[in-house]
Formats: sequence, structure tokens, C-alpha cells
Amino acid sequence: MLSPHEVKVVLETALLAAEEPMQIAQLRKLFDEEIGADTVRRLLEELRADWAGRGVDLVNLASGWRFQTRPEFQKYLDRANPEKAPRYSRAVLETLAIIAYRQPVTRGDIEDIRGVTVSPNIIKTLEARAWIDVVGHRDTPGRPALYATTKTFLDDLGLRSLQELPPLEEISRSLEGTHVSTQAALAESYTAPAREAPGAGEAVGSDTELAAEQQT
Amino acid sequence: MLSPHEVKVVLETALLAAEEPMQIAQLRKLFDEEIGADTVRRLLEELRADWAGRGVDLVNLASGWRFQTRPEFQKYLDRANPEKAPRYSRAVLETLAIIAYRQPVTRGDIEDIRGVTVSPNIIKTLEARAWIDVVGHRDTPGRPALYATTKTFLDDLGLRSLQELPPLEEISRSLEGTHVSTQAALAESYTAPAREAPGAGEAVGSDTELAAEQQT
Amino acid sequence: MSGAVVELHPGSEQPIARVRGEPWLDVPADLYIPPDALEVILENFEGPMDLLLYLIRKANLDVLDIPMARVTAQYLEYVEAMRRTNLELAAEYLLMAAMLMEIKSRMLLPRPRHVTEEEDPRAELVRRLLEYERIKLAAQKLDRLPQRGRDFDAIEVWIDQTVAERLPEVDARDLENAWRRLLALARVREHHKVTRDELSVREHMTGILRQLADGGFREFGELFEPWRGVAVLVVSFLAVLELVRESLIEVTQAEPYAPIYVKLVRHAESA
Repeated sequence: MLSPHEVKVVLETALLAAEEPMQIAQLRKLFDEEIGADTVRRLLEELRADWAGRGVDLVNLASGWRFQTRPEFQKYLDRANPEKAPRYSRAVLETLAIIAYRQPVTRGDIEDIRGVTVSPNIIKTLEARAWIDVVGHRDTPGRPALYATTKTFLDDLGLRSLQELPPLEEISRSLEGTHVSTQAALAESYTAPAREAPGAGEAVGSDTELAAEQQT
Repeated sequence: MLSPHEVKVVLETALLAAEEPMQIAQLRKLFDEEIGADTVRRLLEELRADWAGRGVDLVNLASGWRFQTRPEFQKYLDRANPEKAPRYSRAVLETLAIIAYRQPVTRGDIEDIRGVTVSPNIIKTLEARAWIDVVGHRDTPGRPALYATTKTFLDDLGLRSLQELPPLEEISRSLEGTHVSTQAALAESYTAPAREAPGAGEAVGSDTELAAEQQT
Repeated sequence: MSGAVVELHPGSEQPIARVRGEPWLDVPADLYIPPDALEVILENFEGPMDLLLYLIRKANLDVLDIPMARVTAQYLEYVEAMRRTNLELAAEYLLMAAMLMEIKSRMLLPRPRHVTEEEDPRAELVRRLLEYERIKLAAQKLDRLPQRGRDFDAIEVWIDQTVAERLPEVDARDLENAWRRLLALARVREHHKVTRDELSVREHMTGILRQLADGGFREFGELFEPWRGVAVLVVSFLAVLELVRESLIEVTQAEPYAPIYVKLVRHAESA
């Protein structure tokens, strides 16, 4: 004869090991002896309370009871599976880099540097993330919006200030071709974008690529 | 900055949700902040202690840490899930033992030791379970595949390394005055397969029997 | 099937086999085994090594000093019994029989006074028997280890994915790399300033690419429109050169003065 505590331990073990939610009827079958449905239900409620404050939750679904992770812990789990991490496209990253290093900038400025038009999706992606916002308008025809990075951007990248971005001086010096790294960057720019190559014959046109792409 | 308790909750959650055993290095990646390997190790030991007396155990295996049910609770789980895992035939077990203890070995090596041909099904069964794989080819005519056991094999048997395999017995000259274990093993080795007996009348010698059979 | 009435328990306290309810307490000394039992007995051996090991262990013989005559006789009687009952006998059993007889005959030869272990004709057999026995016991021990899926399960709690879509992570390094790429591209572009002239070249490039879009060959001359004047001819020619430089088209000529053909380069990615 199992004590209520022992029954609870068995229920917990079975639910943790189960691949599918388990119904009360199934849970009762775990035992040799007769355990009332009410008892099982009461012990499940106790279990649920026992797990309060942990990263895993005992939930009662239409198809039965199961343990599942709490949404608040998703960010930790995501870090453990970096292969599932979505990545921004080169277009988004380059746009962000231009805004970060050259802020405040207009869309036209970004297009000048990138040599391609900037799709509204890219700007929207970065605004939605609250990484950039409009800080004003340039006093030129059309009064284009001036974009800059936000505090959230700094927080999310773990920076205290823009000063902590990799220094620009070094990069601009490398532009003169004095730095080996420029060579490397050049080499990279010819090898890395190979996947974007097809149809690049008319790449001097618009930036139609997806703002963010899931890495497969 | 997370408290040690919070770190422990995250570790527990990640380990409960993980599909595969997790290494300390992977577990450290769960966190934004720097958590020392020693701290993680200490908290894992604490977690293990916290789970004492439950139906689930935190174990340290060849490929990392994993939560698994305690064997004592299998009888309950089996009641809920009557399809049992396969019991392997003697042919499969002996082939596995040869690969485990004598790796890397070719099929020819296995046949030399067992004195019978090894059916491809046996190899396939072990490969399908991801317990063995081909680690190379011997530089002899035909370049036969060299088989070895995998980390999954160690994980599935709850071992951290091949060192933890049961030691090969020093076989005695004769049964007189030998340890009881050999006696018992001899008895077992000829009684255990009795359930396999009815049927395969032509199974004599060659390994035509099913590589793995469901226990009924 | 008659085999079904036979249960086999050699080596244990129980009868070795039960044939139609009658207990057989041991492998009989005269080795008369009813065909039914024999079939079942054989199924329980994993081959000749196993059978031989069983005969030796059962009779409690010294593995290191096997009485070859006795063991060979027993083994052959088994093999004979199998043949009598028309059991299909695996080649391995016959091979072992031959080996045993060979060892036995070599033992009958006059032996040198000091027999070292290596000179013992049984040495190889003994080595193999011991190795097989060791593996056989190891296999039993492996089977006794708790096994995932059979004796325990790995825990894998359901991950609740109700949270909003996962956002890409970016760090400062990514930005630096993006910036470097931009600078590198900017440098490249400096050499190819998109001027009005260049634009007209690019316009012709597009035109030529359209002409070749079906993937087939065109004769070189077809790409030009000489009636539009020398300037256009030069620009078209520059466009072809630029397309070749950018590996967008390929130009082939089988031999000097043969027609020159032009076609699109098929990139693997564009397939």
C-alpha cells in the first residue's frame, strides 16, 4: 500500500517521463492498487503547487496533464539552442551598423552608403525591436526622418554607451588600405555573399531581400 | 544578476526540457552573464541532492548531465505504457559486447570470436539504436568497416566512459572452485534463451533469428 | 511444430529439457537425444563455440587441458545426431568438427619432451574458447545494466512555445563586421563609379542578359546593332566584356575564325 506521498512521487515521475499529456484514467493505471480519481486529482493539484516558482509547470490541458516549461524561461532555453536562433539578413545588419556609427542618418544616407535602396521592412524591423527611432527631420526637400539608435539597443547589446562599439577610427584607417583587416574584409565581402549572387546582375536596384530570415 | 537559487532553477528547467544530455559548457551558455563552470557544477550537485527520494534522478553521463527516471519506477511506467523496449537476442548482445570490449572491430573479427556468421540485421539493429557506428575501415582487402560504440551507447547504459563497463571476467580453468558468478552465468546463459526456443527450426548455427525481438 | 513441447534448461537445477512432459535431467551420457529435444537444444547455442564451451563446462573439464578425444567424440555425436535428424547443419559446425579432429590427431603424434604452451595443438582452440566465454559473460552483464527505454526513461518536458517569435540576437561584433563589409564594398564601388556612361553600359548588359535568358547560344554578331552607330557598338562591346568579367556569360570559339558563341553562365545557385 503506497502512502499518498509515494503516489505523488509516482505521478510526478510518470508525468515528467510522459511524451504526451496523461489523463486521470491513465494515471490511475500506473498503480497496482485502486487509487480513486479524486485522490489523483487532489495529488495533481498538490504537485502543481509544489512546482510553483520553478521553471516547469504542471498544466491541465484538454488532452490531460503535462509538465511544460514556463514562457519566462524561454529566453534561457533559446540560448541553449543557438542553431535555432533566427538571424538578421546582411541588409538589416548593415543598415543597423550605418545608423549606429553615423547617426543621425536619413534613409537616403543609408542608401548612399549601401548603394542600394533600403526597403521599408528593414526600417520597420529595427523600429519594432525598439533599436532605432526617429530623432528629427533633416531640413532638405521632403524633410526626411533622421534615425538614431535607442537605449534599448545599447541594453540589448550589452553596451553602456555608443563609445563601446568597436571604434570607428580603426575602421576608417583600414579604409585607406593600411590595415590587413581591410583585405580580410574585402575577401569576406566576395565570399560571404555568394548565396545572394543569383540575379545580382541588377543588384544596383532595390533591396528586395527579406528583412529578417530564419536560418535553417 | 541572478541569485544562485535562480541559476539553479534555470539549470533544472533546461535539463528537464533538454532532448539530449547537456555539457557544463552548454549549460553556462544559458546565461547572459558569466557563470563559472565550478558554480554550475556545484549547483548541479545541489540539484542532484534536491531530487533525492524522487522518481527522477540527475545523472552525469558520457555526453553530459540528464534527468532520467529511476529504474525502481519503471514498473509503474510500464503499466501506463505496455509496449516494452526490445530485449535483445543473445546474438545481438554478444555482438555488442565484442564491439564494446574489443573496438574497433570488423565484422570478420566478430565472426572469429563468435564462431558464426554475423547477420547484417544484427549490425543494423545496433546501428539503428545509434549504439555503434563505423569509425573507419581496416586497410585490408575489401577495406572492411571498423565498428565502435557511440556516446549514445554509454548514455543509454548510464555510463560515463568505456572504463565503466563491467570488467571482463578472468575465466577460470574449470568450474570447480570458481566464483559463483560463473556458475550462475553458465546456468543463465542456457536458460535465459529458452523463451526463444519454439519456432526457428532452421536457426541452427547461423544468426537467422530476429535481431531484436519484442518481449511478450 | 513439435519443438514447442520442449523446454530447455541446461546447466540449471531444472531438468535440461522437457520432452512431451517428460523431464530430461541432463544431456544423456550416450547422447541419445530425441530429435525434438535436439532441435531445441541446438537453437539455444549461438554456434559451435557455444556448444563446445557448453560440453566442456558441463562436464567440468579443465579448459586449459581439454581431453580432446572425449570432447571431440561428444561433439561429433551431436553433429551426427543433427545429421540423422536431417537438421540443416550450419557450415560452422562442420568446420569446428574438422578442427577438433585435426587437433586430436596432432595430439596422437609423438610429442617433443618439453611441450610449451604454444606447441600444444589445443592452444588456439583454448584461446578462442576463453575469449568467447569472456565475451559471452560480458554480454550477459551488459544486458543487466539498466538500459534507457527498458529500465528507465530520459526526461524531456514539453517546451511551451506560446511565447512570441524569437528575435535574432546581435552583438557589437556583428555591427563591426557589417560596417567593414560596407567599407570594402564602398572601395570596390569607387573603381566603378556609376557614371552616365557606365549606366548605359549596364543598360546594354541588361539587354544582352535578356537576349540570352533562354539559356541557349547566340552568335556573337547577333548581340550587336551596327546600324545604331559606332558609339552604341562600343558600349555594347564594353557590356559584353563587363558581363564576361562578372562571369555572367561565357564566350566560346571552337577554333580560330570559327563562329564565336555566347551563352549565359549557369550558376549552381540559380538552378
